[in-house]
Amino acid sequence: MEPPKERVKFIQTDLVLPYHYYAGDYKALYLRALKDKKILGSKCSATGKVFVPPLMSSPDAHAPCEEIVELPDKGIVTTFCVVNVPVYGRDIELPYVVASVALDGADVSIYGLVQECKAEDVEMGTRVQAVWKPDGERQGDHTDIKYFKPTGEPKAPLESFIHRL
Amino acid sequence: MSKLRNVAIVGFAQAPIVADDPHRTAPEMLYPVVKQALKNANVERKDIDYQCAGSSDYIDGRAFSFSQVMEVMGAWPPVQDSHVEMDAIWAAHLVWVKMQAEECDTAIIAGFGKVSEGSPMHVLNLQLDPFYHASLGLDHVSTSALQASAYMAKAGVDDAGLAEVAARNRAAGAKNPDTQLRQAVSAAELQKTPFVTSPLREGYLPPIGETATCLVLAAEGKAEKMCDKPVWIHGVDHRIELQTIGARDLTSSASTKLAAKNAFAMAGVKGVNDAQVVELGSTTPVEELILRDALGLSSGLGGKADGPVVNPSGSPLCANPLMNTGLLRLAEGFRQLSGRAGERAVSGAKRAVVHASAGHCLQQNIVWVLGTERRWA
Amino acid sequence: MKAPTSVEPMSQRMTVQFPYKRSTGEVTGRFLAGLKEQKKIWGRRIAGQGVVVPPNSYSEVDAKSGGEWVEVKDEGTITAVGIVAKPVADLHPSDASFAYVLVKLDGADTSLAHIVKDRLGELKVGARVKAVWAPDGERKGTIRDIACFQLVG
Amino acid sequence: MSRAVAVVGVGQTHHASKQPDVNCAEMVRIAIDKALLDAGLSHEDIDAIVLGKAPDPLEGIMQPEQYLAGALGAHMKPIIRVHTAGSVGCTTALTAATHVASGLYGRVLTVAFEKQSEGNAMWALSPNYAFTPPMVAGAGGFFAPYCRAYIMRSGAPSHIGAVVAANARENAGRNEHAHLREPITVEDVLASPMLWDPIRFLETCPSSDGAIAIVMANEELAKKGPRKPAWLKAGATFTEPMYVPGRDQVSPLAGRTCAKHVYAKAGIKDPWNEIQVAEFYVPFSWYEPMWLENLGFAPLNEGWKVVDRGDQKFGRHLPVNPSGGVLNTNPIGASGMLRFGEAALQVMGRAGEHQVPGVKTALGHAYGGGAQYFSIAILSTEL
Repeated sequence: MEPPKERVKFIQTDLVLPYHYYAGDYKALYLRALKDKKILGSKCSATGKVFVPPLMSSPDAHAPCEEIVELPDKGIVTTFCVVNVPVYGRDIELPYVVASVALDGADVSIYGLVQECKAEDVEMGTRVQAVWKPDGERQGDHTDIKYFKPTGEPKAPLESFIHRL
Repeated sequence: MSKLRNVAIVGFAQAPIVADDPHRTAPEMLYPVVKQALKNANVERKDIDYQCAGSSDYIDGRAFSFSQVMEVMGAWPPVQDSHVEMDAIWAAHLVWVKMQAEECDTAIIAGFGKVSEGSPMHVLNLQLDPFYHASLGLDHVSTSALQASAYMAKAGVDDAGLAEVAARNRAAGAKNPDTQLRQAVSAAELQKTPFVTSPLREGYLPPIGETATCLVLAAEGKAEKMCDKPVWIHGVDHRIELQTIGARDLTSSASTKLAAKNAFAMAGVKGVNDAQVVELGSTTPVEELILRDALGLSSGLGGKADGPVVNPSGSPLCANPLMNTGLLRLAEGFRQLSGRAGERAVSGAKRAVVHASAGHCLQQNIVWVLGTERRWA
Repeated sequence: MKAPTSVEPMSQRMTVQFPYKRSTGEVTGRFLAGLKEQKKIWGRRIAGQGVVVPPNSYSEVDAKSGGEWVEVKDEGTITAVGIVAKPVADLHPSDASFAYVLVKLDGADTSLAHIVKDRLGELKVGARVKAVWAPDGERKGTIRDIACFQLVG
Repeated sequence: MSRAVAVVGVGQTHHASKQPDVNCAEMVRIAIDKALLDAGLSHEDIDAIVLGKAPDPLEGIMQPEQYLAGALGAHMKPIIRVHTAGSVGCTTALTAATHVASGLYGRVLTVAFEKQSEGNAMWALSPNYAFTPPMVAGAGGFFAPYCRAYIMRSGAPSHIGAVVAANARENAGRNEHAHLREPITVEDVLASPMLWDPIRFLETCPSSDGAIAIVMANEELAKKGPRKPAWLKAGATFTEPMYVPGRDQVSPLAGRTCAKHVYAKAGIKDPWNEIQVAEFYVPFSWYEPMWLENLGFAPLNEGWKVVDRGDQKFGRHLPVNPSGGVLNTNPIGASGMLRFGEAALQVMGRAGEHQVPGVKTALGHAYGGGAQYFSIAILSTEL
């Protein structure tokens, strides 16, 4: 005798894992400041380079970043991607632009959506400014900056940002 | 054993082991630790040839968790690097192998795990075979309890025996400023704590805790310049067993026995009694008893303390920061042999045997022999 | 501004939820079909390991393939037992206190992990237990097609 | 490297979007059985095992070396598990090589796999992390901006990506193990949907289930084997952090440093003329010209010219990815080891229909993370 020839082909498992994440002090400070329309970075004690969101230490100099600085909400699109693929849990009309934005005075870029323009109007070097959620609606989290929009200023020259994508 | 390269532990640092650190992320916990370990080893980051970390994505609750810590390890300009999805003591072993292959002379080993952010019960269930064991909801406490019951039935050890082992470790932990539970508790008190999964009581299990650790290893020629008392690796081996807990003899640890036999042969020692200190990665009293047996130590039950001092750190029963627990055992060996063990120092310690474990019911085991003198002339 | 030393912690709870559809393969798939269709427990006789329950398509001892099907009894002896005092949500298979057991089924050389829900106080190594099957129509082809084990007598 | 290391056996599964007939353990065992057979060895001959794969959430099994210990033949042996993002497969192979080079282990089995069809890679790899804006949109969304920057700074014409994709598919047609083998034309690629501009659908790697196993041995044992081994001349892994001011994400310094390091160890001065075949990790077609530059096969900003001339095609000066590469077969954790293994097969003269004639030296390469983790191996016919 033997077990049935026709096997059970699959088992279905649904993993449910509870997590409770901490932002850490640097990130908490950064996120809470967004509520006041402030973008904070941290400055490396060895090189003076500015990281946004603020890092506790600089990856290049391996030195502490002991000073918090405020950055303007304007910058340059250093590079970008036009997304035509729907992503689970994200309801933005396709296509949309996700850009690396180098804020003025920052030495690394942040991610942001670029809207209020056609995707084909976004270029490497386009100057953009943050569009914030209105007063009273900002919660102190990433969604406080809704997206970036072009400022209409002249495009930044490639050599000014090609090494801070 | 043919001649190997003399490699030493020359520095170590750790973050305080706490139930949770709400102020810092894993890389933020690690940054000062890496800096301190380098300082302790009198070395600049640029003089380190290689780095290797040990951590787990599931512990941290994010895929590629290890890549976050590249930001804090001083990896610029780019460095030679690797990562094992294991307790960092296996990263230390990989580095030691790398040194034997003469691929590096100095290295830092980092361990981290934001244990408080997840639920170890849920997470460690995922280590088990998905068809027959994980789907029953088995967690690490329950599998340890199964092992404990089998051992107690076979060896005739009772609840009081477990309490005695746990109390001994808690008393040792009280003298260790770097562990998490630092209060001695009597066996009688521990026996009053409630069962989590019987026969294991709350008092017989480690607390949930987290830390970050960094160990510095160096080969002969460089090690002496980095540490006043380098602690030399005399022998090491690790072995895994099949996983299915119902298909193994849970009451003994064959893989520890084999790893110890090989490590002892490499070290040129007869057995565990050639050491003055033994540090075990036991997360339950029963694991300690099984490991004692596997290494050839007496049970120590009934207050009979002969042979080497076992678990002067207080063992993982006083702190079990996952992914670091093993590396902390190696650190204890280093601290004991290099005069850095403070109040809990075992006097005259010249040789230590260090053990660490991974998986359910001691599935995977590593055994090290450390000494104050170079092993190979 | 100086860098933060200790600000009000910011935290977020999140449940990470992923579905997996796992292929069983020939041996595990037929073992599970045996539970579901036949209410029978099948082991594999493997050189060097005896009759292994639950079975794999390989020996965990020496990695060799092969073996032959052997039916074992749905009754056996407890080789290990742990009683979970307070079950954990989204993990454990019972809301009330229950026991995990390893059972060496009659005819098998290894022990099967499973659960017992009743008479927890009487459980001990050496006690005899028998499988309680999930009712017809409710067996889905998983190890939980054996609903639990219960003490014999 | 202190002691010589040889590849003495290679085995891989067929790769497909789903392997529903086998479970994870059995899929891995297919590759292992083939590798052992290839080496004329059995499990008893293996001293240690090194396992690699990408994140555990892909299969929902934590530290799977524990579950798989028995299936891998690891019972009572040493095993370790490497995880270095996309580079992991190649790094795992090099870790096994280190074990042999140490003199501690005579023969080491190394294995890499992914069975991503059991979960959902898109979910597992781009979850919503707390306190972080959601990751762009999978790996394609992450790397597309760097491809755009490459095009901008090199002045590469827009058809280059499509040429790479069509050529890779033609190559995959000669590889019986490849996942995607149906021929496609440059026109097909250009007509395929733009997913993450500038990356089109047919310029994107698939999701595959698959595994590869390799047996390595020391010199003495390798020479006893039934076949001519492939000797590992050099191998290294280099990594860099993500947030380095001025970091060049298009041609990362870690990749350049790693290449320089292994060429120096292997005594290679002119990779373009001294290496006869290369297997790069190209998950999106633009990375082929990018890596040609990063690895020193072409001057900066001129990698695309190699593609435009067709010098990287099968039968030409330096065939790149004659196996069809990651663009046509991508079991994530195994993809890097496939590059290593394919390079070894080319050196052994046993790559079958996609064998490049007269290979003496071959390069295997993988990268991962945010183009941060690099792993390169040089294999040779000569000890």
